[in-house]
Amino acid sequence: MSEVRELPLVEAIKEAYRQEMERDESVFMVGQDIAGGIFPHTKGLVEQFGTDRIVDTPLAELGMYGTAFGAAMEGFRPIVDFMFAGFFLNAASPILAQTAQFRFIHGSQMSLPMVITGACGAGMRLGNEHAMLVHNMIAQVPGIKVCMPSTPYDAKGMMIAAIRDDNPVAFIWHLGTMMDRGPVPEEPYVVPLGVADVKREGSDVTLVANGFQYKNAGIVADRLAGEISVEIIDPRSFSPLDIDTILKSLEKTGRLVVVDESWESRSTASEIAAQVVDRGFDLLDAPIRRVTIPNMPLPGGHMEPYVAPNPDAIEAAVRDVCR
Amino acid sequence: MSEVRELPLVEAIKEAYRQEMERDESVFMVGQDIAGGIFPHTKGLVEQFGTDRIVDTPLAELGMYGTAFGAAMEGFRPIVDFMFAGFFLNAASPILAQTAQFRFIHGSQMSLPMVITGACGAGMRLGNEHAMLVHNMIAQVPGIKVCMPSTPYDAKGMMIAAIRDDNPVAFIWHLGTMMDRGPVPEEPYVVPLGVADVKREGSDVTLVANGFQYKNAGIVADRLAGEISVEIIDPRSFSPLDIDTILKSLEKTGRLVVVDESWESRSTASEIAAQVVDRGFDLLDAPIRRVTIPNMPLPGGHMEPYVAPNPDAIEAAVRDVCR
Amino acid sequence: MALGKEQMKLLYRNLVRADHFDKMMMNRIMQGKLIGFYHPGDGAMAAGVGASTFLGDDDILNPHHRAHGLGYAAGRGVDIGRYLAEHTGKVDGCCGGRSSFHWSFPEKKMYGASGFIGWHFCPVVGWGWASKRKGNQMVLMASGDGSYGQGGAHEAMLFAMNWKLPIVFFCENNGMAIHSTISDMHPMPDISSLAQGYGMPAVVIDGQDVFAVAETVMAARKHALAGKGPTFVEAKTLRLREHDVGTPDLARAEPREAAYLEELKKRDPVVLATSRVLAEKVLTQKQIDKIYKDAKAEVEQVEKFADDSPVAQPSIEELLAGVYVA
Amino acid sequence: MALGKEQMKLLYRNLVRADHFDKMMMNRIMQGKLIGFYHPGDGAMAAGVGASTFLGDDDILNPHHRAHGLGYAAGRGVDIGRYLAEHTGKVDGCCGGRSSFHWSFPEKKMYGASGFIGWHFCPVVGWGWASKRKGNQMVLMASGDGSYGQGGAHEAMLFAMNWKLPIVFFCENNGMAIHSTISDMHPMPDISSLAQGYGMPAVVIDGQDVFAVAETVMAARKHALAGKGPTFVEAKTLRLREHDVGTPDLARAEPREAAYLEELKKRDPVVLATSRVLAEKVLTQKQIDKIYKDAKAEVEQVEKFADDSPVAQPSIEELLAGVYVA
Ligand SMILES: Cc1ncc(C[n+]2csc(CCOP(=O)(O)OP(=O)(O)O)c2C)c(N)n1
Ligand SMILES: Cc1ncc(C[n+]2csc(CCOP(=O)(O)OP(=O)(O)O)c2C)c(N)n1
Ligand SMILES: [Mg+2]
Ligand SMILES: [Mg+2]
Repeated sequence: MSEVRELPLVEAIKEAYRQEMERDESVFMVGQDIAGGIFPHTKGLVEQFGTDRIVDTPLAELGMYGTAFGAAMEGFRPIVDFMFAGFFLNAASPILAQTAQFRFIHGSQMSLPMVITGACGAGMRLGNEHAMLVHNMIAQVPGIKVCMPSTPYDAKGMMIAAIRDDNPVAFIWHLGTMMDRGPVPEEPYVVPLGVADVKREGSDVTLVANGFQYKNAGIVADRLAGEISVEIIDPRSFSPLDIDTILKSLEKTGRLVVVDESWESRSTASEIAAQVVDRGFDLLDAPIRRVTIPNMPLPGGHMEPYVAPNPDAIEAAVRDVCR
Repeated sequence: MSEVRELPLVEAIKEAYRQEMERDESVFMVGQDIAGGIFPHTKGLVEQFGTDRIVDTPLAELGMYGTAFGAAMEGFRPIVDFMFAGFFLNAASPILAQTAQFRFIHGSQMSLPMVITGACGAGMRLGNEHAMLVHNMIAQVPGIKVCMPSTPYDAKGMMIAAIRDDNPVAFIWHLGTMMDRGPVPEEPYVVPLGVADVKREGSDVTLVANGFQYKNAGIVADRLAGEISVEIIDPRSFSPLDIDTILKSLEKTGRLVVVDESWESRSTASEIAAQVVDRGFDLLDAPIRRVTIPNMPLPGGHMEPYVAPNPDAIEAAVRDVCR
Repeated sequence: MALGKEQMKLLYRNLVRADHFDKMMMNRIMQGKLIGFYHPGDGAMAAGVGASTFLGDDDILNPHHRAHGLGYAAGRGVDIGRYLAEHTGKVDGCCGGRSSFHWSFPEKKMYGASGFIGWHFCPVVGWGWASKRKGNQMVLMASGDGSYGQGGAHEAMLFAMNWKLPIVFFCENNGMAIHSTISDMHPMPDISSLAQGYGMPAVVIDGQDVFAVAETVMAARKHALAGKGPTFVEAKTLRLREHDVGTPDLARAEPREAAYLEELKKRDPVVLATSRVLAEKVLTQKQIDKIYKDAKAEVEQVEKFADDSPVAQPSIEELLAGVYVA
Repeated sequence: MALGKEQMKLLYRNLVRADHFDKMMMNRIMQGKLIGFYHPGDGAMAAGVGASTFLGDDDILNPHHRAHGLGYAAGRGVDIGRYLAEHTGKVDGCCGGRSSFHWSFPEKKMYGASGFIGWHFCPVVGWGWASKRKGNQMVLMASGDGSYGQGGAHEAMLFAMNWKLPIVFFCENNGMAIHSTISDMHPMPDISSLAQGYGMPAVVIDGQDVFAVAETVMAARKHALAGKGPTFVEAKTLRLREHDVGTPDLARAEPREAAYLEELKKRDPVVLATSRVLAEKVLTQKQIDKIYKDAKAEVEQVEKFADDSPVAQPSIEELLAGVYVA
């Protein structure tokens, strides 16, 4: 095997944009200040693709989203960047009501091939609005696929999958992983959406985590090595959710902890727990613990580190189910 | 005990409006066409309270919601009516981001006493947008209380509780219960938010349901009478969720079915299942079944009756956990 | 842009057809033979017909919600049988019977509908953007006076003017939004005053005059296709009946006055158009009678088609398979 | 409304103070002594000071996000120590250290902030509605040119004009929104052209002239309190530096030109105000020196207060108790 280049996650995303825009004329990006760039993921693209395909809009999320939504009906394949993922709320109505149901309600005649993206995650100490992971808000509503990568490899492959998908796909990425480096093949490749990944094998407990929390899960697995054998599953997609991979792991471990950087209420952690107790009741040897943001807006200041999921909280939950 | 008047649920809500507006000058209503009235719940109020307190707005949900949101900071107690609850999505950003976090993020100095309301529910055969129960979208986000009544008695008492609450409260009501009649005391009274109600005692299985689905639960309990003894719990509030009452019931029954007229994904049904498997693992004798709308936009036409939760689906789930 | 005789004939025919379709829907909803609701277009069918009849095949057409877009459907040559079958939940409905009123004919570039009034101000930006990129098509964006309350209307007009998108904002101003009167809801006499904020050209016309509407929209279309950007066309029209059939007809909380409604009836667009085609000898009375006969026959055929079509009740599995593209 | 000498002195003092506060924040963010980000107001502090200094105590004041509202905070007499303590996550912060930049002083009727630009167009309607009901107060709604892209701006202006609400829409037009230039984002030379759509009176003024700003806003306030409705005040200003400290200073994708920025510097509002107060003998150089000395001392005291305050790290339980009113 030839040696594989390492790239930061944010550059892996950019490479996906670049290669897909080279491959397919109908792909374009729309957002605010993406030509200049806010995060590095769009920097420099305008030089190659021009302002016809790297489209900056006024400060108006409905119009910005609409550029993508309408163009997708006309045969384009837009990527719409909300800068901070939470800003999607300014276009929540066309996203959660119109986009999600558009195909289905109109008799499944049309498709809306588009990617909805934005950065998020605790770490900037600015509080809820900038940190919000919006995956659960979108995954609640059927009709839009939702995913978040944990590694640069997955970031590139999932973004390419998202761009090529004929469905609307919300692809969020965590600022706490932005500069994480990892091997990324140069040629285009696809990491299929809706497929979880067993990122670390183990036999005592199944630990589900992704994005920045995937790193925290790894820290905990290291800490517990020799004592408790932790299997780490990265769901990668939230919708569709690959519950089979989790159930399979539970056949071995019988114990489950789910980390979700979101409020506990109606989270992916809750959804996984509900599906497992429905379909895998007999596999369970212990309660399922969820490690999430408690039901409060994430505060900024010096409170982020202990309010958001963190290694100590994850470790406590793992120990708890393994008692 | 003196005989108690019967009222349709929608009139019970109106009586709550009327009595609270008589009691407290700071209470007012804002919405679209509420002076003329879309559903009967506001009809006639403008004659008594005038256009200063029954405020019709242009067709613009941000401005309409803003009338309430801003007035609440200035010492008023607004009730903002979205007509169909799903239209709240046009103001999702100020509701889910700003309203929900306003108190907390600003140091818990202020309160936002306001009621967010709207009608919803399958039955009109118009599809997703008009039928959507939005309780799970709002209850996902901490900072807003969320509830829905199942009976006229609860409707009046919970609306009065919502108006008097110093927090933002989303009070949705199901069109399929609009004309349901039941006893409603004339004097003002409060049904506390966040408290579930054991509406029917039973010993074999705990069936959680509310709104229109509470009626379906009753149909199923009747059907199964003599065979399976069904305990029906009406959660009444979705946030805060009274899980203790459900756990207590499970001590007796060991079996749980949750009906939720919403998509399965990240629903109240999922959240209850997750909390129960976390806190009541040892109480469970069987998997927890969720009866919801499958993960698709609710279609209109002739498909509503079998796609939305219905007695047959509920009965099947109950039988299934009681096998 | 003066209309030729053949154009006037076509407009007249489409107006009569649209009027018949609207009456068919009113009858059916009252007979319980329609799903959900119907928002009658009675007395106000000229605007949609005039705006849509001469669009190009590649133009994108977003119909107004009133009369569930029937004026536009008639002008566009949509299959009204499949339209009605959709409104009755039948397998031959244009959306397989699952949409109720959310009808759509993507092959006609009428992409769909929504129960959220003003929703279209979002995709219209992309429709306009794509049309500009393609170069030979434009967008006719129809909606009511009420819809211009929505914030999205501002964003759409801003983007359209900023990027000089080929869009005609076509507003059917009937002075009402459910029970609200426009004078209570908008501070200026014309909705199109909003266009001034963006320097967008605006025209106010009589929406009861199907010929005037067609002429104005075609001029605005030419302007758009020439790369000169959007135009706001405000067609003043009226609402003869209640907002949706069976609900009270109020202005705020009071019933609208019968005398006032009688006044409105004098502006019936079919009557106006008939006098004109007769006066200008575009059509003879005999030809007009034939047009009426044909329209009646078309309604009968449409109803038979829809009524004969089986009720659509696909399985949950079939439905689930329609949520995502596989 | 001509300003008296005492009013000019106060404006001048507040301008110097605000300018010192802004520089303090820039220094601190560069030294890593501030949480998160800081959007410098350098060269553009006059607008906020001018707009806020003479408001009534009951007026509601929504500050612009730039300079994190410091011009408005200075004009309003907000405790800058608690402001800074909030920006550094300390227990004496005005929000208990949990808000970062979302500062709020409800007792000063500055209700709060949001990271969603344009969010305030929603509550402003209610602030205006409540102010009208109460009768003796108005709303100063400050924000940037960029924020007027938001659909909510339309709804707010529509409601305000429709209901004749006592609101001043105060727009600090610095011609930029992050890397976007206003000429790319707005089709008209002035943002306030939008007001025409509603028939709302609009004024364009030099936002570098603290005295002109104060005069104009006070006139608009009087208009509002007289029940005559909203006014749009557009204060033309500038941005000397990058959008937020430490990020590149671009126009679209290109660095802004140094020569252009040098030109902008000539319009420094403190320099302009100083010449005027000296020329009109409102203040002597000695008095000005004293004002500078006081401002410097205030900054030192503010920093000491914030730095001495302990880091805020309440328990999860304490935090949870703050989500809802019990
Ligand atoms: C977002 C949203 N808000 C409110 C409604 C309720 N509603 C349906 S039609 C209508 C009035 C529309 O008025 P206009 O746009 O003038 O069209 P008209 O009915 O007068 O033809 C309203 C308020 C809705 N369907 N969607
Ligand atoms: C809803 C939303 N969209 C985008 C942003 C990112 N953003 C932060 S400041 C800003 C520019 C604001 O421009 P303007 O209102 O003119 O104020 P200025 O910064 O020029 O003073 C943008 C786009 C945001 N914070 N919120
Ligand atoms: Mg209308
Ligand atoms: Mg600006």
